[in-house]
Amino acid sequence: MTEKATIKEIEQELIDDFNLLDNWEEKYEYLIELGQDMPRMDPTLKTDDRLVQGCQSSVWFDIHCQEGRLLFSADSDSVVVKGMVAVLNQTLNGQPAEDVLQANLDFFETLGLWRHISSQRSNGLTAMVGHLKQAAAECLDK
Amino acid sequence: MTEKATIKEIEQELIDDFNLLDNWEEKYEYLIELGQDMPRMDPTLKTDDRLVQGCQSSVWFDIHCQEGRLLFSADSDSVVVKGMVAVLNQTLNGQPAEDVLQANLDFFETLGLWRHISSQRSNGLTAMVGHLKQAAAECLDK
Amino acid sequence: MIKDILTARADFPILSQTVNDLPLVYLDNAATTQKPQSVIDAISRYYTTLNANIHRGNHTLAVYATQAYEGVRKKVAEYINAPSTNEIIFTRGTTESINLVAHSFGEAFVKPGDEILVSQLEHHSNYVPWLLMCKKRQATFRVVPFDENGELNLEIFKSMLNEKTRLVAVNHVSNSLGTVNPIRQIVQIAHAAGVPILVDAAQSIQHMPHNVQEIDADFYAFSGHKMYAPMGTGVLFGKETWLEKLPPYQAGGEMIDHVSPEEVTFNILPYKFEAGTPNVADVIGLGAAIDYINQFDFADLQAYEEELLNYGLSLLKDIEGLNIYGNPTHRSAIIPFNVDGIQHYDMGVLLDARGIAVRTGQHCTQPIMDALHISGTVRASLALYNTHEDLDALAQGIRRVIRMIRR
Amino acid sequence: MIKDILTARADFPILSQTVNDLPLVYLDNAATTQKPQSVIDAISRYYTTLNANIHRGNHTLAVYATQAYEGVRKKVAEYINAPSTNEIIFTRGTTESINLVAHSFGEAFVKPGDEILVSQLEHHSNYVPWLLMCKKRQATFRVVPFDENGELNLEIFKSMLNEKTRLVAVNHVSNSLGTVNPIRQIVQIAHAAGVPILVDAAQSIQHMPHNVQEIDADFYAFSGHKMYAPMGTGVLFGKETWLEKLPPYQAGGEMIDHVSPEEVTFNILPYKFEAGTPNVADVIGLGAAIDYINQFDFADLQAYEEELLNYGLSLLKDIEGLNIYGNPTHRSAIIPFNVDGIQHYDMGVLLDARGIAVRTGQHCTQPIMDALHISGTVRASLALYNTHEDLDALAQGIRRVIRMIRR
Ligand SMILES: Cc1ncc(COP(=O)(O)O)c(C=O)c1O
Ligand SMILES: Cc1ncc(COP(=O)(O)O)c(C=O)c1O
Repeated sequence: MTEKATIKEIEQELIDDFNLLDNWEEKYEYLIELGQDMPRMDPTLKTDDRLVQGCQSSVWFDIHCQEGRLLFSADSDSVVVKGMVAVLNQTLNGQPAEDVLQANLDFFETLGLWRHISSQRSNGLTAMVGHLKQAAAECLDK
Repeated sequence: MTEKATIKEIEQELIDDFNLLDNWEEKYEYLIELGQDMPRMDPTLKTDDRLVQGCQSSVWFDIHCQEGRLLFSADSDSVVVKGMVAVLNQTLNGQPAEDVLQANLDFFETLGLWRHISSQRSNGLTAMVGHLKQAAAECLDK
Repeated sequence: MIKDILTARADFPILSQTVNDLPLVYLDNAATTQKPQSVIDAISRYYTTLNANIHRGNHTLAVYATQAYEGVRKKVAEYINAPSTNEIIFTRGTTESINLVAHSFGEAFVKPGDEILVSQLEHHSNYVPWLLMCKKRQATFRVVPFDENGELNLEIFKSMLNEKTRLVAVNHVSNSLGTVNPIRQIVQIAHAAGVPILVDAAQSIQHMPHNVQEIDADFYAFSGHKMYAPMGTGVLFGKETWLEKLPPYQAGGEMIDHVSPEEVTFNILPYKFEAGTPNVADVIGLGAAIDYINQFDFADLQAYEEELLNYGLSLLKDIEGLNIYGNPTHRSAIIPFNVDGIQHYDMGVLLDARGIAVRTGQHCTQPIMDALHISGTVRASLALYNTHEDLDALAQGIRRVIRMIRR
Repeated sequence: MIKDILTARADFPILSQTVNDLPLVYLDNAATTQKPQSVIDAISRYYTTLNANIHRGNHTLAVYATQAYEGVRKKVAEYINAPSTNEIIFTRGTTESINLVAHSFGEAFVKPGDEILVSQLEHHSNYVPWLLMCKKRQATFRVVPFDENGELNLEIFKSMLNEKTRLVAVNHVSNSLGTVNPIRQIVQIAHAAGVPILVDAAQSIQHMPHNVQEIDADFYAFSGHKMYAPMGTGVLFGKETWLEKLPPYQAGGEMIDHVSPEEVTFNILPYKFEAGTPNVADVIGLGAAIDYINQFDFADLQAYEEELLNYGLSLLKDIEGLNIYGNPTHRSAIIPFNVDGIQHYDMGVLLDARGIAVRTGQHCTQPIMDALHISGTVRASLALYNTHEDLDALAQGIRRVIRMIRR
């Protein structure tokens, strides 16, 4: 396994990137780009059992556990949510399950942008992060 | 029948009397006095069928119709209500049923004092006046 | 003096807010309207000078607060031309008004095998209470479909009425499509079949004059918060003859006349249906909102809003790939749309990044979404303070979002 | 920093009002409390900067308003030490909270022949809903009597519990006599018999710290307007295990998950029990009221109110012919009395002429009045902003009224 940056380090990079952008619209634009640049999910994996419950838009996660690390691919029919998925992909994909479990991800607050998704009842970000943390817990249990 | 003052005339007298008083407390005091000075109701007349519905305190009215005029005696276990009854007695007792029916009694508003009773749901003054007006209507129907 | 509608905007302090450092463009009025300063002040003034629990008190504050509260009942009765204040029940909102009728009407009149008719255009609040009541009472829940224009088919409606139909529930204006239903005609059809009708006026009460005697429906439900009044207020109008026949809904407080362990008797109308301490402050705010609306000429207001709606519709129709849902003969204040290949959710979030507030999703009308085979719409909805500029901003915003996503 | 209780009075703008040209002496706090400026401001600020319909919206105002609303849920949970925000349901008030449980608990768990136990000390709002539910379900409604001190007899209570008892409903503090019931003990007795219990905390929530985990009752109901918060707010706390088992009450709006003409599924807790547009503004006001109370040390506050109560009791006991009702071991904030030969109604009206606001009558507790064989009482009730001066004015006023009537 290559030397991966820690979750905190990647978070900081993302915060720095977003801080360069002048207004909300540019931030969203950048977020959408991140989503569009993310590796594609194998379309055959977009099955109902991989849908994350409680999201206003459809989000699919295919998650594996390998040598104590969480590996996943994901996609969404919403470009905004897909951008968020891309951020989760950058920060959490390939990280030790334990770190994923412990990550408090409050940098989402710092980005601000995310309030739309995170505050929604059992929705969006909260649901996705919850989903990933649960997988991380199961990964550790094995 | 003696020449009785009209309802309007008596109302004006009462307004003048009350206006002489400095504050609310004195007005109430005077009101209570009016009640205490009112001719007593025959206690045997205080039966349930003479109770006026919808008053917080008990009020009895014994009403007769004589030569087209309304005659009544009344009492209450509340000194405040009894004062009001006394005012009704002064203004309406012995008046032509037609006049009673037409009386709008808005001088009660002028006295101000009455708001406590008049504003209560189907209560106090409204109930008593309603009761008297109904008797007046029945008196006319005969 | 009649107030000029173009001066309205300045009366709503929130409209001068910025969102995301951009001026707020508020186009989510079907969800809730903003409040004029006079309504906000009425609440503050109440708590600063008048606050008391009402009806049973005989101290000065209680008496004045009672008078103010009952004064609003009169104001509401006048606003909708109800024959009597006994027919005006204060509730928390449309949803509660409808639940009250579903509960009490159901208890009194619905037996196994009976039928309740609702329309496919209903908000969940005028759909699910009837559905659940039908399940509970083994009655049949039947739905009158809408057609490709988003209109109810009155012939089908007529054919679905029969001797088992106990009640019809239908909205005046659909919160999702904006369809204005021909409510007088619908009431007449129901009444011709001897069936009482409840009208959900949540989306019409603020946009058109209401005359319940002319429309002649048996029950009307609406919310204060959608007519510039505070949250926590709503009205149920019911014909006195019906309300007299319905058993009470909630119990406790002023609605009770006499209690013993064996027996309860209830207060007269309208108190019979108002359990617990009423929301006096917000009801007084509702009174202030009605005063506010009454400053305008309703014909002016309707003309203004109609012109605004048509302006918005024409701007949006010019955008390539944008589909507006429904094509009713009369539409009120609501523009539901989607843009090809763009999730309604994305459109909402990205418009918000420009300070434009719209709503996205199902709008509590899943039966409509299912019928249209869509997961949701973007909905822009208007109020009397909206302007051409708001709609220009919307159209520009949509175009920008399309470019953002499509490039 | 802990706030000094003696500074509280200045925070309530209405208390500097005059009534009948005399300074207002507000002693009707058990009916409703006055509101501090911070609560009034919270409502205005909400409507001026934040107002939106919540939960389903994803524009900025809707998101922030949702956060503010859900933030208050958290605040309420902390205030009563509830384990989870899922256990906090916002209602209109105590009456609605109790009606909700009576309806949904009844539907799920009460069969013919079952028994419901309430106390004779209850407010109609915690009496009539159970009585009606019992009538509807052919269950038996049983009443635990109070003794000559105005206290519940726990031995009788214990003896009335049996295998048919489905639920106990009792208040923490009687609004009519001020009796503080030994609520932990009562809960333990009910639980020992395997019976769940609802506690009406309408008259305790503002006067003593609340720890629902310690008291361990299954349901708690209280009103915002009696705890310095706006009208139109209330809370139902229910243990999650119970709330999960209860069917929903009202239907419509956010409480719905999925609808078809055949089937409805409901949202998760706490939303399952919150139908229709919530009263966001007033809930935010409730949050401000909790913030207000939290500025004080609860032990200080209790000590202050207790001293005040005892001062008032001793002043009134000195008045000849004045009888105070009940003599409970613990009394809270409430002084119920009559003066020989003087109608409670007259006393109320004539005290009001001196600017003193008390309540007279049955206080929605007819079972108590019937047991005491009286038609009503005069009730003076305290809040944290009352002072010795208020009670001096009351005692002086009573003496004056006695002279006025008796001479
Ligand atoms: C047509 C219609 N009916 C009912 C409702 C429910 O109103 P409320 O949430 O105020 O109870 C709404 C608003 O959401 C509506 O638009
Ligand atoms: C003990 C008690 N229970 C219930 C209630 C009813 O509360 P609300 O009217 O706020 O619903 C009250 C207040 O009147 C009360 O004092």
